Amino acid sequence: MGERRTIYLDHAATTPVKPSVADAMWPYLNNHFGNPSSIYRIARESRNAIETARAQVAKALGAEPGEIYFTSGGSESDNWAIKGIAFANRKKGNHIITSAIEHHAILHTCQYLEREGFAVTYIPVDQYGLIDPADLERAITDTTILISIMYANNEIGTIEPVAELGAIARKHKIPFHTDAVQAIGNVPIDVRTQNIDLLSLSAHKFYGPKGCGALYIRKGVKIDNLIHGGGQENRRRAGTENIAAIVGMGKAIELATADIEWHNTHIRTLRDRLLNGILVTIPHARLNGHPEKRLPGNINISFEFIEGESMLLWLDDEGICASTGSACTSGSLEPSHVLLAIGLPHEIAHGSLRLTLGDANTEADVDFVLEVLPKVVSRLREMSPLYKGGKEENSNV
Amino acid sequence: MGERRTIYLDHAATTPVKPSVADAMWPYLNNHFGNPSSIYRIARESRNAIETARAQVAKALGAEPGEIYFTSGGSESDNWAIKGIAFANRKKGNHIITSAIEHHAILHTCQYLEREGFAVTYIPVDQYGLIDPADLERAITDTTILISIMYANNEIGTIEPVAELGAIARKHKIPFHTDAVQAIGNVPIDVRTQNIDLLSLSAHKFYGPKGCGALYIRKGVKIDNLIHGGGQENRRRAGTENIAAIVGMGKAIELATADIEWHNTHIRTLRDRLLNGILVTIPHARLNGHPEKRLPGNINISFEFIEGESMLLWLDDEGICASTGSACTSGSLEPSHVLLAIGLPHEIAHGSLRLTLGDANTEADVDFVLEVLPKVVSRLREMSPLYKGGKEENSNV
Amino acid sequence: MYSDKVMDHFKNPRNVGEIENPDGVGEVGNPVCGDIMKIFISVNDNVITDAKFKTFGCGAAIASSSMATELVRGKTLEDAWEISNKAVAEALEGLPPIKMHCSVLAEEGIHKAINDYRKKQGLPEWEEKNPHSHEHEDSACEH
Amino acid sequence: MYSDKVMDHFKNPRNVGEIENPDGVGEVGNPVCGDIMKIFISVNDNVITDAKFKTFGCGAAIASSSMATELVRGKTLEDAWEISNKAVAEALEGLPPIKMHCSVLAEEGIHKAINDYRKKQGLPEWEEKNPHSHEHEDSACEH
Ligand SMILES: Cc1ncc(COP(=O)(O)O)c(C=O)c1O
Ligand SMILES: Cc1ncc(COP(=O)(O)O)c(C=O)c1O
Repeated sequence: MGERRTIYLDHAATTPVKPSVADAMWPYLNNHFGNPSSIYRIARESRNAIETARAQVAKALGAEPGEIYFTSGGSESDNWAIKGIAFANRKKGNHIITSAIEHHAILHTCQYLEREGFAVTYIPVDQYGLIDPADLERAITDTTILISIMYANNEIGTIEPVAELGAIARKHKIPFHTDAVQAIGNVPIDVRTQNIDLLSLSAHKFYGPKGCGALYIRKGVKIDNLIHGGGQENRRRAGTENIAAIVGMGKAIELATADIEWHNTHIRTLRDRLLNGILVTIPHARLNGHPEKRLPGNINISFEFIEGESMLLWLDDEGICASTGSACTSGSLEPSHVLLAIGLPHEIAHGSLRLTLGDANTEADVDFVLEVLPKVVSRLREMSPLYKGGKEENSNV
Repeated sequence: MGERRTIYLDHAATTPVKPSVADAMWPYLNNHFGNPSSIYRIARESRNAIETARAQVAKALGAEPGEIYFTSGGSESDNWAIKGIAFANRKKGNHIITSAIEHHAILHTCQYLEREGFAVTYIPVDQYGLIDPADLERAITDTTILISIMYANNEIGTIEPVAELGAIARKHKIPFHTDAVQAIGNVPIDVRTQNIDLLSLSAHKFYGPKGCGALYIRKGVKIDNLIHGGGQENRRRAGTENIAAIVGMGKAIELATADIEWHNTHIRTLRDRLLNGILVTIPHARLNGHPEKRLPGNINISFEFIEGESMLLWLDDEGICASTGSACTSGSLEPSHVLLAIGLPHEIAHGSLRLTLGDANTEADVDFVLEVLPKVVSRLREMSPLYKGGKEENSNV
Repeated sequence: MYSDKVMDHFKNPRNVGEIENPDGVGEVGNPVCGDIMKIFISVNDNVITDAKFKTFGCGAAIASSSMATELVRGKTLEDAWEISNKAVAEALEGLPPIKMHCSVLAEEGIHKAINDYRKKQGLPEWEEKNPHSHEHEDSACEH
Repeated sequence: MYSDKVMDHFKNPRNVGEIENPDGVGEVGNPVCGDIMKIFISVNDNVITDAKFKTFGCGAAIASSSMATELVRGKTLEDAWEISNKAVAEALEGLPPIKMHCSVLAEEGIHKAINDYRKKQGLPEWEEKNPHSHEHEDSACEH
């Protein structure tokens, strides 16, 4: 134990910037710096770079360039979508529908709105993390002004029936937002055919830079601004544009959506090798999330009798980067709200491990994890007072 | 006319990233990418890089690292400060005091709050753009919950008596915010001695990257979040951190505040040479802003009988990058609210030019502008129906 | 932001200046809004034989004045009257939406100059077909 | 995030395991909160001659158990009782604030084991001086 290689298996937390993306960004850090709102030549160059990126993002989503607004990331996009729609439509109603397994950028924003007098329905999910469209339909009332359901879950990887949910929202003429931060590049997205009115993106989840995202807002959707000020982004999002990052995001989304097929096949093959290897060699392990309707790179697995953080520390010691729950909350002591929502008891939720594969992972990475992980789990089990050496075969703790 | 060199005189709009800053950022784009919220080694590296930058920003302001929160830029910082304080203190009162010459990130946010039921007093300024502290004191009521006055104006460069204003706010126990986006690096700032409770920064105004800013929040100040979600920034600003940009901002603020003396002397000397040259060679020109209490690099000058944009186009043709009004609003047809606030008639405000010098400008740049600008002005005056060849010497249009 | 044609007419404006004893003069715009156009015409036999302008305004205002004076030269008053702001903008290979009001000003300047001529001749003034001036002046000067 | 000392006690925990016929056992924590510690002690002549643990929990919980069992070994029951959670944390060269409750659990585990021994001996149980357990368990398990 202890050799110094890094096996990165936390692509759901963030991804490395692709070299060609970093190279595309560099000139805008090092050289071209004009403020795109100005009128001289070097400013027009910046403006053109931004508009090229906007077209690239639009194309990846089947949207118009004029419907893409750049933001500082997925959290800002989610906050803007939820608060912007809520406040702009307050006179129509105060009811928002979302799911129990959204990212905190959605959930905490909804909780904030509850304190501001909005009513929020959190639709439950089944044991696989799936939303039942019938539940959505039932939750709709006369005062519903927004439906927000994530495209794919960041923890357990479950892919929701977004097109169906969008169709229901459309039928009731309610704006439909989806947090597609984890989905882009893994699932083909088309905002027109899937009836999506608003969609959040974050560049660093698809090999682009951190600190840059986008919100797609279908033409005609009524929404308040989140950040007021200058006239940037067609007067909808103030702030001098982060040109380098926007250029990087454009390039990254083009690359990520160009080869979804290849990417999926490659990643899924590796993922299944890793997953099957784990399930075969480690007893008392269960996969969380849907067996098929899941992101190609995602594994989320619970190991009974042990706790997640201590697994991560051992894996880190071996150079393996993994996560338990979502990265944002790993500082927290509460078990993941997503794992609780799919019905895991707290103590099992505490023992969950998320491994998310990416483009650069190899079979050798997988084999190394399969060598290390069983040792880590059994080592921790041996010191666990809950573990009786396999004699609790049928226990459910 | 027409040679291809670029003389950048729009440093108030944005600045180039210093090569050493870009170099400091590059590893975090190209290599170190761990999500700082995770627990493995490469994530801890990111976390350390962020905390180093936080300490650098804190030091530049005389603050504690724990009082610095990274944002996506000056506009977000301003929005957060204003809305965050307003909503968190709504029960105490609904009155906000600001000035008539704030950046739109403040003004449009205040206008938004007026629609939400807050009352805003916009303190006027004198002919130089200065706030009278007595006006502030008079504006304070029992329901005042926030005072926000900018440190230095982005258009006319006037530096406000912030320490005095802060002392008044402190005396009345009202949180005092200042938008120091234009001031940092030009004016020594110390949030303790100047009684500043909140302060906005934007990295791209001091040779750092675009898309990154900070809000200083004095310990104990009650403020709501603007972007809800994950636990980043001590649970106050959600979103995966823009590590590369944060590292760049830390480095840039260190450089910008290390040599304020040198910077000021160098820039002011060049600025005065340019300003005097203009005033000597071009009639019907007047300086806007305060003659002494102004940013060292700022010139804002009105040329009667002509309009600003046509000047910019001619200057651009010569490779000179300049601005009229603030960059954010150059797409707008309204004359600058700042120039109107200092009492300029509309038609004079329309004919204003802002030249803002930076570290890399040279005497040769100044001399070239002094060669070009008089020709541009007289050319445009010759085609202006308002200009009668100097015969209107005493007119005030 | 501007087409090459606009930049050409901005940098090399045609027909700048005043006509000494003009047959018609039209002044439009408002210094408060940041643009004034003054159009001068000479008329001979119902034909505009010369047109000149002086303009205080942005790049688009100068280019529009230049193009409008070009377009009316040699035209009968009737034909000149028919030149719309759209024709001016199209001849300039387009204007940014926010600058369309400049072409409107040019159209109105020509109309005013023609009516000034007609008034001097004792003829009734022609009426604007699309009195869009106010709407556009508002958007030009949105305070 | 963790000190070298914590990592050392996490990676090479001292005294893992169970004592076959322990003189005292203390179990604290709650699987729902993500940590359980079980402390076993052997007592001879009022001195703790052996201490072992089994722990389900995070790195800090394991390191705290390891350090606590180290600290009590060879101590009289009175001295062992006086070992506070702060002493455990200090011996570990500090714990992140969010993990301080792990050292509290360790202190409580020792106390429970000692009282278990006293009970078995027919002696009155000692009282916790700072019954911080609940407050801390709450923050450990904030749902
Ligand atoms: C005084 C002032 N405040 C705020 C801002 C907004 O900063 P940013 O464009 O980085 O959001 C600017 C710059 O445009 C400014 O000059
Ligand atoms: C589903 C989902 N939504 C939103 C976010 C927030 O994105 P960011 O951290 O870029 O603000 C994340 C990532 O953390 C995510 O996985």
